[in-house]
Amino acid sequence: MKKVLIANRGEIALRVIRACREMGLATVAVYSDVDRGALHVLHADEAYRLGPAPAAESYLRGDLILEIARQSGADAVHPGYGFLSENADFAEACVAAGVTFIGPPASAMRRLGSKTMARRAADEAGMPRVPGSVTGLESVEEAQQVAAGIGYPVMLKAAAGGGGKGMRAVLRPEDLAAAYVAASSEAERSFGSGEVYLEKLIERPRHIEIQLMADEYGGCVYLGERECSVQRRHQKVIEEAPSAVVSEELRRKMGEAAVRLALAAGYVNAGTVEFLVDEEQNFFFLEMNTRLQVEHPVSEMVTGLDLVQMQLRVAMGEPLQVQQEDVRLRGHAVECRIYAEDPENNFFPSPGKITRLVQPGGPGIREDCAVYEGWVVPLDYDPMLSKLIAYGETREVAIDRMLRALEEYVIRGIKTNISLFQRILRDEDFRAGRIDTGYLERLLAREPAKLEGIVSEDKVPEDVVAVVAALFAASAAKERTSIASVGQESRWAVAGRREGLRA
Amino acid sequence: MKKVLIANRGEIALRVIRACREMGLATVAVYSDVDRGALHVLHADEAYRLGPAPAAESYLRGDLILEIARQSGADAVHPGYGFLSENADFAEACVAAGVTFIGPPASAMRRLGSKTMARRAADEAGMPRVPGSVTGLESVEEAQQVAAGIGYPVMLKAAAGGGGKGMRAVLRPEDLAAAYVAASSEAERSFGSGEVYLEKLIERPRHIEIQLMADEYGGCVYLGERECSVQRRHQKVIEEAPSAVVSEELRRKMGEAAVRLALAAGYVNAGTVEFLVDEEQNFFFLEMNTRLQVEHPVSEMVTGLDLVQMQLRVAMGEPLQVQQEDVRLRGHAVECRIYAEDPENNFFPSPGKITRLVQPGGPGIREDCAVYEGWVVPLDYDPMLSKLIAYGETREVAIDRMLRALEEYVIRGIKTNISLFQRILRDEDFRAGRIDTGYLERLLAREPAKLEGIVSEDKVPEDVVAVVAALFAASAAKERTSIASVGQESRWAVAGRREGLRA
Amino acid sequence: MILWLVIDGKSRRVELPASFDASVGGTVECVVDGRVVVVDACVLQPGVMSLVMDGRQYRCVLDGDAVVIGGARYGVEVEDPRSLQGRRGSGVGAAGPRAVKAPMPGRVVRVLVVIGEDVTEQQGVVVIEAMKMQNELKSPKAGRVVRVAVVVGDTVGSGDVLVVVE
Amino acid sequence: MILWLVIDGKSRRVELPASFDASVGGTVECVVDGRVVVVDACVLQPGVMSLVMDGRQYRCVLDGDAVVIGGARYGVEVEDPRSLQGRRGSGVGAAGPRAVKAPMPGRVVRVLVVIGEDVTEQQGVVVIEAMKMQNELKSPKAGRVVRVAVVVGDTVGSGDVLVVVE
Repeated sequence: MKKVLIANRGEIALRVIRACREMGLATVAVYSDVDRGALHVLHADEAYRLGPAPAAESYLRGDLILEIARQSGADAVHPGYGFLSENADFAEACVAAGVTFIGPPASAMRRLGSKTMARRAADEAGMPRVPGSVTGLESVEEAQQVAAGIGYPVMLKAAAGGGGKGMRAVLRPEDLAAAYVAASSEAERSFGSGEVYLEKLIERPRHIEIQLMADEYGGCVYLGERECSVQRRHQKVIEEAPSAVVSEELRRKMGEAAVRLALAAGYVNAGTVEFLVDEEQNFFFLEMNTRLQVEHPVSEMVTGLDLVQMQLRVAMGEPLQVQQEDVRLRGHAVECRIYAEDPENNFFPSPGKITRLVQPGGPGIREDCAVYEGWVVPLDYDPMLSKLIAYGETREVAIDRMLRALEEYVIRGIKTNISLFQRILRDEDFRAGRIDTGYLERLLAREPAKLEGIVSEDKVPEDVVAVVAALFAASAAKERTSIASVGQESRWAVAGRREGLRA
Repeated sequence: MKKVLIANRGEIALRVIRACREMGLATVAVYSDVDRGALHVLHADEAYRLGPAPAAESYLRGDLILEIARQSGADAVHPGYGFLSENADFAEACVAAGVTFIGPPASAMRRLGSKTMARRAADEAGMPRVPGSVTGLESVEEAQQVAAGIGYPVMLKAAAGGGGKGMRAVLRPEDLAAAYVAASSEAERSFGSGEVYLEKLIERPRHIEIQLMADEYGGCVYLGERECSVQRRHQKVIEEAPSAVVSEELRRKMGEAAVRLALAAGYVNAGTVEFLVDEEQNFFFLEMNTRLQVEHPVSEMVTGLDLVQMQLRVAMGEPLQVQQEDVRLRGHAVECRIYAEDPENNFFPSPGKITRLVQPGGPGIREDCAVYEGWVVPLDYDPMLSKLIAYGETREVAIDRMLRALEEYVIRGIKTNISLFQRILRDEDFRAGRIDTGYLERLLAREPAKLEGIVSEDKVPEDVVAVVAALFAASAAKERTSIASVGQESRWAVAGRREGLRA
Repeated sequence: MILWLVIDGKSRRVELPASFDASVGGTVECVVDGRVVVVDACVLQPGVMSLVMDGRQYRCVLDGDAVVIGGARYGVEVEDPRSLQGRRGSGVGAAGPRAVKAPMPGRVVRVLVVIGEDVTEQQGVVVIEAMKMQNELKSPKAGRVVRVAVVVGDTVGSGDVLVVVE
Repeated sequence: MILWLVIDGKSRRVELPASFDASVGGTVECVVDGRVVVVDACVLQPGVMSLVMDGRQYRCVLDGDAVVIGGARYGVEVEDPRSLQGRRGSGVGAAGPRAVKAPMPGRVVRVLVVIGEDVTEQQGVVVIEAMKMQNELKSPKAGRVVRVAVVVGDTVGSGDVLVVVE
């Protein structure tokens, strides 16, 4: 392997490019029209245009990507996460084109990609899973039968699903028929397959997942767990490693079960087995993600390993250099997904130009960021700007360090969810580890949200606020040449200048 | 302890402020006139002016600092490194003023601060040291006697010394008399004391030091070693942990010897015992630094501990929460001291305005930085802009990661020594760990220095360079409004505009 | 220079010395609602300032129509007396025409109504998408669509008018 | 626009289309020493550019009188034919007056000579200090000091004349 094409964008593309550079591998970036000035392009050795902004015309064009790999002489493709990363056909097409796909073989991806197939694989591997069906439901009647067997409440889920689509919680038998039709048609619309299955609804579950790494020779290690229970609309918001509630014993049990599943499916490279854990610390197989995940850095911080470098070495055909007993967890890491969205206005997306960017730093802080001052965040892709990761000796140190870093962070020109993190990280329940997948929605539903998390201990005197506002307004008025560069402040500037005439 | 005054500036002041913030302690910054806009001021809860730029009128004014502590209600002072950090009188004055000095007691500082006294303390603690005198030499005759006893070559050193001043290597007996006079008078000029002693010259020694942390209750742990053999003019340039040559056994021996010395001297808080290690892995006590050191982050990376938070807790009277057996080293860390100096022009200092700053990030990178785009680096203090630290599973990974980060780093407007690090980190001897305190001077003496380290593998085609230069020049010419902001480029802009008239 | 500001709903009057260059900073005596306040302001970058008052240090960042001080955000309006008049008169009742505006920047993925169509209150009229989030915008009232300002594929900014219902 | 450049000692002629705005970037056909070269330039920030040529991507940063491309630094001069004349004539022999200039910015800590004093070659004349580094500057020739341009405590910039020896 000499040259790697990174079939992705944003922070993960830059993450992979950095790993390649550190290992002496040449890199090829691809970009859509709105990403010509993106950081992943700036850091690559070569760069090629894919097409217009929409992903379907650019980052999802496997055919174009393989053509660019051929043209540039890239002998491997890293898919990152999202886009083509879980597309078995693309993985197959890579192999057919003589290009290494840095990820699992297409066969393992297919076997574990469908949720119903994965549930059967979990049964074969002797892994506990949520009770329910392991094949698609043929009819409402079958659904009623299965539900009666396991008992209400139950959850309907799309077999091909993800991101919360095609999912319905059903609390009473009389609601099942309508929910079945709704979930199935939503699944059909979203994934092109109406197949749904049914499982018992776990109450107040924690989302805990095991990171795996497997080589081509049957070597497979688990690299501890991550807890991702802080979710909004089934999307992870904060991740941490280790979990506040997983004992050494539980970790070993979950880890060994995950390894069994991977080995049974012929899995190779990085993968994650997701579990639900109930209040009695029972764990249930949820699904397997057959790719690198967004939240992999927290595992890197506590294991001291570099998962992307490991992925590259496995894809080169090297055996794992780490045995299970070499994996030693140390300290605690927390990750915040910094998004361009407005937590004070329905979490509406906030694409646009970043007019000021001051990033945090110092001890225990890592940032995987793909934006810069002057960058225009496109409206065509997911709103992630950056991943901020804090490490500390204990969970408390990591949380307080993250709060310190968030306070240092300045992103201007667009809205971000930084204040949401400040709220969560200061919340007593979060700090005590009392979280489950419904935690964040409950927190957000709580009343006077605004001040609770955002204001620091000391209130700023009103006069200070007034003087600061006046100085900024006066500055905008005087610095006529800088109006263009401060963008949004122009309204102030205009008003300030008018005042200036009277002063 | 509620409020900490940080009696320092630059990255270490910011480092301490961050630790205080993470622990919920209020912070008081002090600043000289040229530092009003410095980052350590921006991140503090309170800030007070000390005086004009020269250190003697600002950061060395212990009286003013204690007055500010009183006025602001600060109940502790962190001295950082340099300035007042090793001033026993200041430590004593703090105690007298009822303010906690975050560092060792004045008595321990005095006992270990003079090199001759420290050498006697080392003898008492049964610690190997370089053969030679343990008291100041009274005369040339005494020097000749001692030198004859231990054998040439020998080294003359100032008892109160530091930074290479008052030091002379003497290879032959006939040179001793002149060297004695020179060293003694240089020591008198630099430190106000002409006391010199003499020790055997260790050939090709490595500089390896042990980090200690001691509490008030006789608890003392060693936190592994750091190797700082890459030096220029007796100043450390690159530090790393662990050393490439220290075995588990040697680490234990050096660590235990260092702990004995600290306990014997009644030492409390963070300290470092410096050793020379010869080619046969014999180690010799060199001196003890009774403060936090510049290079402490590499120890933090490999131990997972936060030394400043530990310092604060010890100063609060808490016992150490870490026992020796809890200290587990993992991975490798390298630190580069990014200086405002020009490696291509005699390492002349390069103060001035930073017109563009692009900092590296991503996995394994930590930066302790106290500058920003627009900051004017003052000419009054040491030239350190930032400490860049890279962590990796192995020494090789850490080095390659540092190279990647240095490539990402852009500092414009002033000169920096980034290219020097690229040269060292690509040098075969450094990569193989074949370093000693003379290594860097030998590397710098080697011929066509310029290209060896700086150019990446692929040569940039000449046409690309020409086009890039033309585009920047044309851009400067067209963007008349931005001329002011690009500063140094004005010459280009003027020339470009003239050309523009003809085009 | 005299500035009239509205900060989190409260009106303030701040007077700065005419000779003071706020883009550079320095020690300055201001008059806030008649009280004299002495501060030391230091501008680090445009829009980033360190303010010291009575020893307390505040890190201040300008963010659009707000200032962020020590992590807390304060909405600020610079009042222009001449514009107040207009603002007061701009309230419209349910009776007049009502516009459906984009609540976020985005791309129009569906237009669900045509000109002349009758719509009910809360009926979806346009779907816009940004960053993989779709948003169905609804009519604020029952009435007739008198204007459709966008077509599928258009990029719209926050606040742009999409449809007008009368 | 035609630019004459000297890059690491070698003269180059680059022609850019008059309509091309280099501060914005885009795909552009340039003529370099008579050869047509097509590049795609993207300006990220003033002085920071991504250039793609034949698929190769170059991260380019303007740094004073140099450009840094992929870690390598290239000294660049923009030639102005009118100024060349002057430059050729500016060489001075050991016979004329010679200036001692500051090799770095700093503060004058000692002035070791007075006007009218005779000095030898390599005799120290001024000591300047910056960032804790002291530098004794020496006379380039034997002669008489005809000018002392600084006093102790002065701040000087790199290249400033300190003393002139004739």
